[in-house]
Amino acid sequence: MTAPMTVTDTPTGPVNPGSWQYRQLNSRAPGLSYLSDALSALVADGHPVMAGTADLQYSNGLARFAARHPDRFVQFGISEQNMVSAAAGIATTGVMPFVATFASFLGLLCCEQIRMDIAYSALPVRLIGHHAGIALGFYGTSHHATEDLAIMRSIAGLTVVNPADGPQLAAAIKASADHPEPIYFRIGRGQEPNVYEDLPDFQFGKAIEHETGSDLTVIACGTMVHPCLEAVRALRASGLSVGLIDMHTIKPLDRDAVLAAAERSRVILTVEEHNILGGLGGAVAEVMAEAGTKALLIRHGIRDEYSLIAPPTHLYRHYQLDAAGIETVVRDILA
Amino acid sequence: MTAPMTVTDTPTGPVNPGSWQYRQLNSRAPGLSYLSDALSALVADGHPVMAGTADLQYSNGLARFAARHPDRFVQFGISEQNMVSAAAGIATTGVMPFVATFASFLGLLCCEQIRMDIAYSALPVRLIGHHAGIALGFYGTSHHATEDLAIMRSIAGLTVVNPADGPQLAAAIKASADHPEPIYFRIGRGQEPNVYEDLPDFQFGKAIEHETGSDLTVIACGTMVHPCLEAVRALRASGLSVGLIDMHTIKPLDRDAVLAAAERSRVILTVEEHNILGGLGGAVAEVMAEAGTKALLIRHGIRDEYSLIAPPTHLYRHYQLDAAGIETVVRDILA
Amino acid sequence: MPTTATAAPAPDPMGAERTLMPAPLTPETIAHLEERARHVRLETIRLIAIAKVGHYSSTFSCAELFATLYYDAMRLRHGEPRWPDRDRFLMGKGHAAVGLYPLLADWGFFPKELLDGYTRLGNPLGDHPDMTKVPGVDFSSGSIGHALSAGLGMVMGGRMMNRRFDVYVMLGDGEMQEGQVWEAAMAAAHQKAGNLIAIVDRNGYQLDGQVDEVMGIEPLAGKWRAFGWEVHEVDGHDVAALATLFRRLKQDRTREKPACIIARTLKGKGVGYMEREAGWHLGYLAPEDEAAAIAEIMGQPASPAIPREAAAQGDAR
Amino acid sequence: MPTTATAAPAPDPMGAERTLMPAPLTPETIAHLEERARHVRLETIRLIAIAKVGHYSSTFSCAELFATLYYDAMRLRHGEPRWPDRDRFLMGKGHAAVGLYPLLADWGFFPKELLDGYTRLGNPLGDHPDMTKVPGVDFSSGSIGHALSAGLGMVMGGRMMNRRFDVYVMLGDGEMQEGQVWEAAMAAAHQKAGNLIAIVDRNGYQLDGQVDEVMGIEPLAGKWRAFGWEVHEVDGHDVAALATLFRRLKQDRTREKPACIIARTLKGKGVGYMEREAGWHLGYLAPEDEAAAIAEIMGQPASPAIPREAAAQGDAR
Ligand SMILES: Cc1ncc(C[n+]2csc(CCOP(=O)(O)OP(=O)(O)O)c2C)c(N)n1
Ligand SMILES: Cc1ncc(C[n+]2csc(CCOP(=O)(O)OP(=O)(O)O)c2C)c(N)n1
Ligand SMILES: [Mg+2]
Ligand SMILES: [Mg+2]
Repeated sequence: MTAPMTVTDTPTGPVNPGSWQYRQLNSRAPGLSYLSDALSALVADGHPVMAGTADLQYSNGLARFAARHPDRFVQFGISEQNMVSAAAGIATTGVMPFVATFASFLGLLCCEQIRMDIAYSALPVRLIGHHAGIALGFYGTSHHATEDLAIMRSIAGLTVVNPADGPQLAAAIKASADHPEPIYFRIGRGQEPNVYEDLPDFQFGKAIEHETGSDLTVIACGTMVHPCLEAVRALRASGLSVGLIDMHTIKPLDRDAVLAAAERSRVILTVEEHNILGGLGGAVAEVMAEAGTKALLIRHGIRDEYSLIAPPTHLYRHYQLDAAGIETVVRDILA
Repeated sequence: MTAPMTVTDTPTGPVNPGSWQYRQLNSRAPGLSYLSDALSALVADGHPVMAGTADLQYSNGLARFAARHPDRFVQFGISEQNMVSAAAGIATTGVMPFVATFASFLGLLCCEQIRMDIAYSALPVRLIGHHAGIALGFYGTSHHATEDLAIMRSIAGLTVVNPADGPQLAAAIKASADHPEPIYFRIGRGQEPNVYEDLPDFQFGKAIEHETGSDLTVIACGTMVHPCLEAVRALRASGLSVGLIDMHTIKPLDRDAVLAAAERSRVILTVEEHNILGGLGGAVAEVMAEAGTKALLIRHGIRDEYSLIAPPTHLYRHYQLDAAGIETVVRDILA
Repeated sequence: MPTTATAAPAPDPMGAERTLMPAPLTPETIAHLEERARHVRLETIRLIAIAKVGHYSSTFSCAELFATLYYDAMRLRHGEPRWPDRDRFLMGKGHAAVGLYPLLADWGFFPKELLDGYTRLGNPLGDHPDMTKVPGVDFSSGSIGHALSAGLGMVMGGRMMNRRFDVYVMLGDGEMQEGQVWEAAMAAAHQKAGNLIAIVDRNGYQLDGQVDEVMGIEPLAGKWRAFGWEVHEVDGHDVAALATLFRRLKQDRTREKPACIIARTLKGKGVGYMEREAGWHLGYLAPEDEAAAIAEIMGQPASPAIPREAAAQGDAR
Repeated sequence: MPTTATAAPAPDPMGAERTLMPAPLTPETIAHLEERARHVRLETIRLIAIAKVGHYSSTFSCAELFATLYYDAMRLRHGEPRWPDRDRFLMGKGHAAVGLYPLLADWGFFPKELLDGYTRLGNPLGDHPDMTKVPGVDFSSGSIGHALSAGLGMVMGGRMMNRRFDVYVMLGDGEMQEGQVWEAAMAAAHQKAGNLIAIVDRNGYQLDGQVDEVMGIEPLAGKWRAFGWEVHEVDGHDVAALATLFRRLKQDRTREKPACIIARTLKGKGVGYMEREAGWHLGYLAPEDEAAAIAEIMGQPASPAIPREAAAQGDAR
């Protein structure tokens, strides 16, 4: 038996500061702290919170929560479906479980457990799908989640939230303490620049209007809010009347915000790190088509294909999902 | 050990013809034969077909195929995910596998395996999700599938087909021999009245127009085509100009058919045995909102809720998904 | 809350929970449990007659398990389905719920009249148990394979809330083929969930036939042991053996390993041809055949039913 | 097809498949396999330097497995990645693919130049192997737990097509926690998939730490046996032991049971601190540290790297 006898957490190897290993991810992705800190805040407020993950505590930063509240942390190993059904069982005892794993495994691999054991059973479980979209770059399709919004949205009784950044996630988690429905939180990789200051206002189902415009309104969610904000600023600076809505809650969708924007602007452009089918674009399309709005819808995102692999920033550039790309898309539309 | 020593397939018990057991399902649900017979026809034409199921060979009628081609049939037991990934492995060897189970388990429980191993891997697996929608009546939500169209539609590279009846399923299976993409077939419970004669024309992605009308066009799929046909006949007989399209292929959607109907009619009414979010209604909404059609969309189906339980026909009546209910829905819209 | 009379004495009339120090297993208790198992079978037949299709044989194989759990092993409070310290019961094989409902009604968790509307529109009682609709159902099921995970979650939640209750999870033998069961089994052992008790209804059959032929699961005890569980094998129709085992497990508060009971049963137990015909997993008995089955369950010699015209087409569709 | 020179002799220059009657395991073969394992480690370091993040330690633990499979055990044809009778190789632990790519290039399945663009936009080589993009990859992976099912499917398809090949599936020890693995294990035994060979890289660690602490999987051999498999335990860094075992399994054409090899390995094998630090599942080595690691792998005494300014921020993001 050749298994190592002593293994340590303390770096003994590389001394070059450019080198790093997995356990140092938290410091490399500052956005990762918001999840753990928001949960700790709930604990401090006396909420019966429990957190769990499936062998990804450094990727989602829950290692931080686990260190603080070892009695409230459960490690499920690589068995996501067991984790989700167990979270449902946990919730029946009056505990409010938060379980986190990559969005591809949570939203797709556990889709049926989420529907049956959580959404249908109406248990107040909070699901955290992180590294959603194409944030895992060259890890490839297995680690991409460009279907999860469509999938989670099709499930009745589930609230679906896609915060733009860490502060908004923290605010949503805080607000979730009184939210009766189970929630799917879709988040990024913790390296997104912040859009909001600490603990902004958050109301489930109430979109945030950043700018209004008559030429076009961008409706964005999640990681796309920041680049959209940059793009919209540039477009407005060049004289175009372009609005921006942060549609953090995909379900229930803020119909009023959509209809008001469609009343005001000639074009609605949805921007999401997701397939343009069935997700934010799909949800907005349903509202617009049923209301018979005059505005035209254009959906921007992953065009019903599998992403190439590359470092994430390269992919965002390639798919025009960075500020420059989004700006180009808008200019092309308005040209 | 009290396990029975001899167990037989031959009924020895009840003699009353009103009594029946599971193995007699095929004769009670005549629509069940189409699947097996269509696969046998492929075998006869020399196609390297293999069929498999997960402990449901009587529910989907594959028992019939298994009896004829025992060497081409695989029983996976109650392990749907293993079945789907194994089907992908089978397909890599040049075999064309058809695997069948309840739509709730195929489309939801195996969602991630379908995306990764089949759709992304572009392997010519055919997935048969049967008893879709609320066809399993009082078996309840676990056995209902009102999300599968939305889920399967969000997966790139997958063709999604919802045949109206056995003959159309058979025609689609026949056509699938030359179809390069993996396919998700969504079918009913084998008790639907037939809409079509034997082996009608079938083209993936090409909708079938039954009637045209200027007041309203119904776009229906799957089990809903038959009651819609009845309703439309009654509506037309009473002087209303109502059209009907059988949108058997949900993906790729026949955009031209949708746009032509939206050009022609004031209202488009989608009718599906599915959540009105993300499925047929969602797909049609995306086309209409992006094209900026003048027609108004109305979606009919399960309204983002979990169905009550009851015998299926009672549920169809309750949810206005039978001919009378659909007729009422249309009349209310046009009133 | 209406309490329509039944043959059985109402459980715990004082509404007190069961004591942890069990009374000796008297012949009266045994007779009572046997009577309750018969009650499960008879009610199953009665309710399926309403639904016009159902899982007779899956329910018959676990009738003694239901009876022993609900009238001897479990700590419950009459009329208090949500008592936080109650023992929990979950069914991986949710399709046997038709046999559970009469017991829940008996415990005063819901009015007995609800049984009469089994599977009818608006009634909460369906083929599978639904916790959002039926008081006393601790967890919903229908998708085979989730229950052990959910039961483990209850253990973990109970731990955090400082509550001590036992969690019983009844699984089908076909269910052993679902991978999630083994995820949960591994996790339960890892978590030292000593108050989690899995019961495998080893009736030898699943939907498509004999388990060993469909997808062999033996050596079953070996699998559970290799996954870190304590395993007990028992005749699942012997209420005395079952009650003794459940009592023993309940009294052992030092156990760290979760316990798996492999209950050897007959699928269809009580109705001869169901025990012998694989197809009876799902079916319907027309009234004459139903009467004969009832007679057989009541211990009367089974008189072969006389062929008759088909009963009116059922209303199961 | 360009064939840039490597230190290793090109395999099977005649393009012929391996013979089933193995040559004796000579010291030269052993030395060759060891050299190939070193090659895997060195290429892993080289490629991760391009990606700026990667799974060093997961790949180091199975370097000898890769080498023995691809240069001794498997029946392949040079330059013919789609030869229908080839042996198949699947990875449940797809995140070690960085060590596989150099071998596939060596077999002439794709131009070696592709390696230089590892993980760059437009290049087919990513952290996980992708059958739609990379010739020689028999199945895509990345979602842990699917591979054994897919491998079983290949066995079944091969049977129907009357082809006889062996299917090797390399699994992580953390992967044992995924239920689908046990579904596939049960099914493979039931199907008597004697030509299916699972290899568990028992390196003792997964992402969050020690497997035994995260979610214990022992007794692992007991689990596989209880699921109907023949189990072999072996030192996963001993190429002679590995080659002998693989040859023995290949020659045994009467086996009905699928075979599971539990390969005891060190996660990070070859670089001392990676063997000792749990965090190295994922990471990046700046150039100086990289040079020290290479030296250590080449058997040179590891000279402690001198602290330096941070290397330019990588381009992994
Ligand atoms: C995930 C899932 N797959 C398939 C089914 C359909 N199904 C219902 S009962 C059954 C057989 C169950 O056999 P077993 O577990 O042995 O239970 P028994 O009725 O014999 O006690 C199947 C396959 C289901 N309910 N859930
Ligand atoms: C289904 C799934 N869940 C989670 C992950 C993320 N993940 C990647 S590697 C890994 C740990 C793997 O550990 P092990 O199987 O022991 O492989 P090793 O690298 O140690 O060989 C995890 C959890 C994944 N790829 N797939
Ligand atoms: Mg059984
Ligand atoms: Mg490992």
